[in-house]
Amino acid sequence: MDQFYSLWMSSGIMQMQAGQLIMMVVGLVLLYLAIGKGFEPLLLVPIGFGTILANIPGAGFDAAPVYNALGTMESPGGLLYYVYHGGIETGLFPLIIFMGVGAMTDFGPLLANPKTLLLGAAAQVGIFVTVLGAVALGHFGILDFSIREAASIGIIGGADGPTAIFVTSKLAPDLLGAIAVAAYSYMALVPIIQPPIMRALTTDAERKIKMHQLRPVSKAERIVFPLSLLVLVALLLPDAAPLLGMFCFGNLMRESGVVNRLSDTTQNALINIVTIFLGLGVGSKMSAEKFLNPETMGILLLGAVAFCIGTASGVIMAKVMNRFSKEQINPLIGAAGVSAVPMAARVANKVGLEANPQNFLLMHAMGPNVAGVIGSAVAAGVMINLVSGM
Amino acid sequence: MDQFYSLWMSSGIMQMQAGQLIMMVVGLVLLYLAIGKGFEPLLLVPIGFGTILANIPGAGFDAAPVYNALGTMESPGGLLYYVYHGGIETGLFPLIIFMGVGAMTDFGPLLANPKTLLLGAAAQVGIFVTVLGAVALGHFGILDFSIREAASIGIIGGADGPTAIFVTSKLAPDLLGAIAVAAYSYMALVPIIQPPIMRALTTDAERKIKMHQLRPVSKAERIVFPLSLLVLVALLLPDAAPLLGMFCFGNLMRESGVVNRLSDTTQNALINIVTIFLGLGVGSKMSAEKFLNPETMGILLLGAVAFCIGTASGVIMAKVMNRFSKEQINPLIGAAGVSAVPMAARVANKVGLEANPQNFLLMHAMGPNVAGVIGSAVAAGVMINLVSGM
Amino acid sequence: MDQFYSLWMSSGIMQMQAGQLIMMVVGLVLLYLAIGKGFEPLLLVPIGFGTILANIPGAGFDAAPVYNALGTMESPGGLLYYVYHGGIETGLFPLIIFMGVGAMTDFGPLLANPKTLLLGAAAQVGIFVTVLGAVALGHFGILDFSIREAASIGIIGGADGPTAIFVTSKLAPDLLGAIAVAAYSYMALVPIIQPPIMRALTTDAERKIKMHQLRPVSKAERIVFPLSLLVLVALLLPDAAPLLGMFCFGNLMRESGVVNRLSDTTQNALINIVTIFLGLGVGSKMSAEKFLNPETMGILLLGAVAFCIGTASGVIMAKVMNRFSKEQINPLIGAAGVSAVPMAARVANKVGLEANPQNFLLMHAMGPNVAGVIGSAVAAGVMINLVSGM
Amino acid sequence: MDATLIDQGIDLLLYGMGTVFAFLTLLVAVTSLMSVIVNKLVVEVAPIAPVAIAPQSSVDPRIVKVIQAAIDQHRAS
Amino acid sequence: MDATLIDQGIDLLLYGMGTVFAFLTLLVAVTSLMSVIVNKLVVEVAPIAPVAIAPQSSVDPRIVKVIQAAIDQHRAS
Amino acid sequence: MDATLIDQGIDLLLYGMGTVFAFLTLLVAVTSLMSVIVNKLVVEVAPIAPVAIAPQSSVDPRIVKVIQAAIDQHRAS
Ligand code: NA
Ligand code: NA
Ligand code: NA
Repeated sequence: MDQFYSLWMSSGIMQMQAGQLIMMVVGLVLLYLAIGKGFEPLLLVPIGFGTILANIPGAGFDAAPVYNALGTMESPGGLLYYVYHGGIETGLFPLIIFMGVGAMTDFGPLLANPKTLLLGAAAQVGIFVTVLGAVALGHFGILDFSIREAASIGIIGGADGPTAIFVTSKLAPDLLGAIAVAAYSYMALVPIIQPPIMRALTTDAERKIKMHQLRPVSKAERIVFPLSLLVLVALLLPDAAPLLGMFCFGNLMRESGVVNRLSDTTQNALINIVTIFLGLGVGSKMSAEKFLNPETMGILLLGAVAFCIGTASGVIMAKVMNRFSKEQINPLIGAAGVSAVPMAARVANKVGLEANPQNFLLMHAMGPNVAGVIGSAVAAGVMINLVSGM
Repeated sequence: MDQFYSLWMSSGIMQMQAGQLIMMVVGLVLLYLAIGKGFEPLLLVPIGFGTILANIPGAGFDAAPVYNALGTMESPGGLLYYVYHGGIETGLFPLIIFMGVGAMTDFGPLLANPKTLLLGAAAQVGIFVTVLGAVALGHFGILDFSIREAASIGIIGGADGPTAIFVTSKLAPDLLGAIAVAAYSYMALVPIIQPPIMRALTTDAERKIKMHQLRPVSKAERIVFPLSLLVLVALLLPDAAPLLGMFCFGNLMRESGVVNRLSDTTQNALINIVTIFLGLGVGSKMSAEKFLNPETMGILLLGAVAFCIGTASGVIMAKVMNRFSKEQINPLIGAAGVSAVPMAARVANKVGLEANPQNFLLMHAMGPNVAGVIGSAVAAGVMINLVSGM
Repeated sequence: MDQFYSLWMSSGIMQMQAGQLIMMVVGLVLLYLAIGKGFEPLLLVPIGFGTILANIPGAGFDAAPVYNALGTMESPGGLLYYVYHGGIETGLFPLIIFMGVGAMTDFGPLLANPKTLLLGAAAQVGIFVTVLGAVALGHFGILDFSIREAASIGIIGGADGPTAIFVTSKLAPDLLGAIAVAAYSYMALVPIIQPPIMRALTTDAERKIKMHQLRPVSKAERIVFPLSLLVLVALLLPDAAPLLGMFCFGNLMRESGVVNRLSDTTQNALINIVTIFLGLGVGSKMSAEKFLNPETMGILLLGAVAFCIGTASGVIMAKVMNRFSKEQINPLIGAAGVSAVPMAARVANKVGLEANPQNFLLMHAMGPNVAGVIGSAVAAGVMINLVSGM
Repeated sequence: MDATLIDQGIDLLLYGMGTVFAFLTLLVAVTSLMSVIVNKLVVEVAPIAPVAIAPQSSVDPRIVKVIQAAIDQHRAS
Repeated sequence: MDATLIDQGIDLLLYGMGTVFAFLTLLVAVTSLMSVIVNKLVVEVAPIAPVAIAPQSSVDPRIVKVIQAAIDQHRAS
Repeated sequence: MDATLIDQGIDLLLYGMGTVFAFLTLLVAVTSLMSVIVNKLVVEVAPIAPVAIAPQSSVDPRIVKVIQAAIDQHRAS
C-alpha cells in the first residue's frame, strides 16, 4: 500500500495550496472571458491555460532543469520554464510578434494624413499620468510600487500587448502576469470603456464632422516610410529601436513586394507559433504569490485609469488640432490613438455612425490607430531609458 | 601527397567501424520500411535518415560544441547534438507534438459514449505486464534491465510514439533509439498484429454486434471536456500533467473555435517542424553500442508482447463490459484501445466488416482509440512517479 | 533638464560613430539593390535591414546578455545576438536552409544526364584559384589574409549562399558579413557577369548546338539518388556530410512521396523562418570595423574573379567533354555549373536562344546547375578538412 | 536485489493498472456528468439561439410582421 | 525617498511626454516631406513606366509600326 | 611564412580540385549504375502497374470481356 500512499501524497489534492487552487480558477475565468466573451482570445486562451498549467502542484511546468557537477542534465526543466526563459526573459517573443504586427500593418491611412500621428502621441498621456498615479499610491502609503513597477503599470495604457510584455519583462518581471492580463483584458474591453468617454468629451456636431476621403498612397511612399521611421528612431531614440526596428522590418517585408513568401510566413506560421508560446510563458508568471495580492488590484485599477486617460487625451488632442487647422478632424478618431488595433478604430467608426449614419470613420481612424502603436513603442523606449538611469 | 593521405585517412571508409556500417544499413532498412512499405513514414523517414547521419564517421553530427576557457565557441556542435539536447532531453518536442495531436483529435465519439474510456484503460495492461516481463528476463539472467529501463520498454505497449519518447528520455535515454523504433514499427504493424488476436478472442456472433448510432455531441461539451480532463489530472495525477496538459491545450484551441489560426498552425507548420527534428533527434541515439546488443532484441520482443497483450486486454474488457451492461459493445473496438490513432480504429472497422458487411465500426472505435491516448499518458505519469520513487 | 540631457546624450546622433553611419548607408544600399534592383531579395532584405539594426548605436541589437554571479539574468541580450549565436555560429541555420533547398530541388535533369555532374565539378575551379589569389595578395603584401580567410573568400565562387555562410562561420567568422554580401550580390549579378564570358569562350556554332530531349526519370531513381549520394559522401568525404546530408534528407522527403506534409513545411514555413533570421544574423556581423576596411574591397574583387573563373571553367569543361564524346553538349550549359540555382540555368537558356531561337537549354542547364550545388558542398567539405589540418 | 526487481515490477503492475483504471473510471463519471450539466445549461440558453438565427430566413421579419398584421385584421373583420 | 519617487514620476511624465510629442511631431514633418520627395521622384520616373507597359497592349508593336508606316505613306501621297 | 601560405594555397587548389573531380566523377558512375539497376528492378516489377492502371480506361473491363466473348463466339461460328 506504500505505492498508493505515495501516489496519493503526490496527487494534486494533497499538495494543492489554496493559492494554487484560486489561480487555477483565475485561469478558468480567463478562458471563459476568451472563449465565452471573445476577449482577445489569441492571447487569453494561451495565458489562461498557461496559468492553470503553472499552478498544478507537482507537475513541474516551470521547474528549472537540474544539472550535475559535470554539466550533464539530471532532470529536465518544465516546458513553461524553457518558454519563459528562452522567449520572454530574452525579449525575443515580443520582438518577433512586433515583426509580425509590422507585416500586418497598413500604413496607408497614416501616410495619407500624417497629422494623425499627433493623436497617437496624445493618447500616450495615459501612460505617464498612470505612472504618476502608481507612485502617488506609494506616497500615500496605499500600495508600494517602485519606479520600475510604476513604469510597467503605466504602459498598460499603451493598449499594446507585446509592448507591455517587452517593457515589463525588462523592468518588473514579477508583475508580468498581472500586467499582461490587464493589458489584454482592457484591449478587449475597448468597445465598453471608450464610447462613454468619447461621447462625454464631444458635442453632437463634432461627432458629425465628415472627413475628406483619403488620398491614394503610392507604393514608393509605403516602402520608404518604414525606413524613414527606422532612421529617425536610430538617430534619436535608440531605446525604442528594438521594438520599432522589428516593426519596421516586418512592414518593409510586407510593402517591398519582393519577399512575399517571407512576409506571408511572418504573418501566419511564425506569429502564430510565437503567440502560443508567448501566452503560455506569460501564464507561467501567474503564480499565487505574484498575482493574489493588493498590488494586482492596484494594477487593474490603474490600468483602467490609464486607458481612460489615453482615450480622453486622444479626443481632446483632436479638438485642439481643430482649433489650429482649417481641415477639421472628427475628434472621435482621436480615441483610436491608444492603438488596440483595429478594435479602437472600429469603435470610433461605430460611435461616428451613431451620430451620422453616412459618416464612415474607419479608414480615418486607422491612421491614429497605427500611430498609437508607434507612440507607445516610443513611450516604452523613453521609459526604459529614463527609468534605467534613475 | 600528405594532403591526399590526410583526406583519405579522414574518409569514411578508413574511419568506419563495423558497428557504424551496420547501423547505416539499419537506417536504410528503416527508410525502406517507411517509403517502400508505408510504415509510419512521418517518423520513420526522419529516424532512419537520422540514424544514417549519426553513424557517418567523422561527420560530427552529434558532436558537442567546444568552448574555450573564456566561454567563446571554438568549434560548433553537430546539428543532431543541438536537436537532441534542445528538444528531446528537455522533453519539449514530445510535448509540442502532444499539443499538435490534441489539436487534431476529435473527442466527439468518446463524448457520445464515455464508457469506451474503460477500453482505453484496459489496453494499458499490456504496458505493465511487459514491465513485469522485462524484469523477469533480468531475474532469469537472460537480459539485464533496470526497473527504469523495464518501465520504458513497457510503454511501447502504449502504442503512442511521443509518450514512449517522453518517458524513455526521462527514465532510460540510452534505450531511446531502440524503444522509439520499436514503438513506431509496431504502430505501423497494427494491421498485421491485431486481427489474429481479435479473431481468436471473439466469436463470430460477437464480431457481428451492431452498435447504436452515436448521439450528436454539442460544441459546449467539446469545449468543457479538455478542461474537465485537465482539472482531474491536476487534482489527481500531476505526473501525467505535462503530456495531458499539452494535449488538452491543443484540443481546447481546436474546439474553442476562437483561435483557429493558432490551431491551424499547431496542426500543420508547428507539428511538422517538430516531427522532423524529433525524428532526427531520435535517430541520433541509434548508435551501434546502444542499438546492436541483445537488449535491443529483447526490447523488440517485449514490445511485440506488450502490443499483443494490450490488444487482447482491450477485447476482453469489452466482453466483460457486455456481461454487466444491456447495451452491447462490439468487442472488436476494444482492440482500438491501444491507441495507434487512427490505424487501430480502422483495423477494428475492417475486421468488423469481414464479419458483417453492413457493420461500420469506425466511429465507434474512435472512442476507445483516443481513450487509449489518454490511458497511456496516464500510465506514463504513474510510471514516472512510481519508478522515480523506487 | 538632466533627463532631457541624458536622453539626448543617449540618442543615436550623439553616440553615432562615423563607421556606424556609413554601415547604415551600406544597409540602405543593400535594401535598394534588393528592392529596387531585385538582387536576391530573400536574403538581401534581411541582411540589409540587419546591417542597419546592428549599427544603431545604443540599441544593443547584438549585445550579449548579462548574468549575475548566481546565474540570474540581469539584462537580456539583443535579438541579433541570440540569432547569430543560436543559429549561425552553431551552423544550424545554413544546414536547415540546405534541407529546404534539397526539398525544393528536382534532380530529374541531372539523373537524365549524369555526365553534367562534371560541369558542376569544373565550375568549382573558381573557388580554388581564388584561394590562391587571396594568398597571393598576401604574398605581395597588398592585403593580409590567413589561409582560413582565403578559403572562405574562395567559396564565394561556389555561388551558393548557405554554403558560403556555413564555411565562413566555421573558418573566418569575422569576414561573414563581407563574404555573405559578396556571395549573394554576385549570385544576383549572374545575368550580367556570365553572358560576356560565355560568348567570349564559345563560337556561334557551339552556342547553336541542340541537345537531345532528356529521357524521363523514374520515381525510383529519384528516391534512390539522394541515398546513393549520401552513402558516397559518408564513405569518402565526411566533412561534406553536414551540408550534403541535410540536402539529401530534404530531397528524400520530397521524392519519397510519403511525407508530403513534412516536405511542404520544409519548403515553406521552415525555410522562410530560417531565411529571415539567417539574413538578420548575417547583418549583425556587418560592423564598421569588420566591413569598412581594404580587405572587404579585396573580398569583393576576389569574389568577382572567382565567379568569372568558375563560369569560364564550366564552359571550357563542356568543350573538353565534347572532344571526347559523340553526344555533343552545348557549352553554354557549362556556365550553369557555378550553381546560383536557377538563375544561371536561365542565363544559359537566354544566351542559347540568342544564338538559335529554337534552342531551349533550360532543362539541360538544370543538370549542371544542381550539380554545382553538390560540387560546391563537396569543395566546402574538402576545404574545411584541409584547412583545419594546416 | 533481483527479487526486489520482480517485486518492483509487480508493484508497478498493481498500482499502475489500479491507478489507470481508477482514473479513467472517474473520468467516465466526470465526463457523463459534465455532458449532462453542460447540455442542460445549453438547452436553457438555447431559446435565444433560434431567434438570433431567424433573420437568416429569406423573408424579412418586418414583412412577416406586416403580413401577420394583415391576417389578424382580416380575421378580426 | 517617497518624495523622490513622486519627483521621478513627474520627471517621467514631463520628459516622457515631451519626447513622445517631439518625436512624433518630427515624424509628421519627416513623413510629409518624404511623401512629397518620393512622389516627385516617382512622377519623374513615371513616364518610363507606361512605355514599359506598352507592349502588353493587345496589338503587336510591329503591326503598329506597319500601320503607322502605311498611314505615313498615305499622308505623304 | 608567406611562402608557406602560397604553398598552402597551391596544395588546396591541387588536392581540392582533385577531390572535387574524383568525387563527382565517381558520382557520375554511381548514378549511372544506380539508374540502370533501379530501372531494371522497376521494369521487372512494372508488369503489375499497367494492369493496375487498366480499370481507368473508360470502358468497363467486364463489358470488354463480354464483347471479347461475343467476338470469340462470332469467330468460332
Ligand atoms: Na498605443
Ligand atoms: Na495507448
Ligand atoms: Na556551386
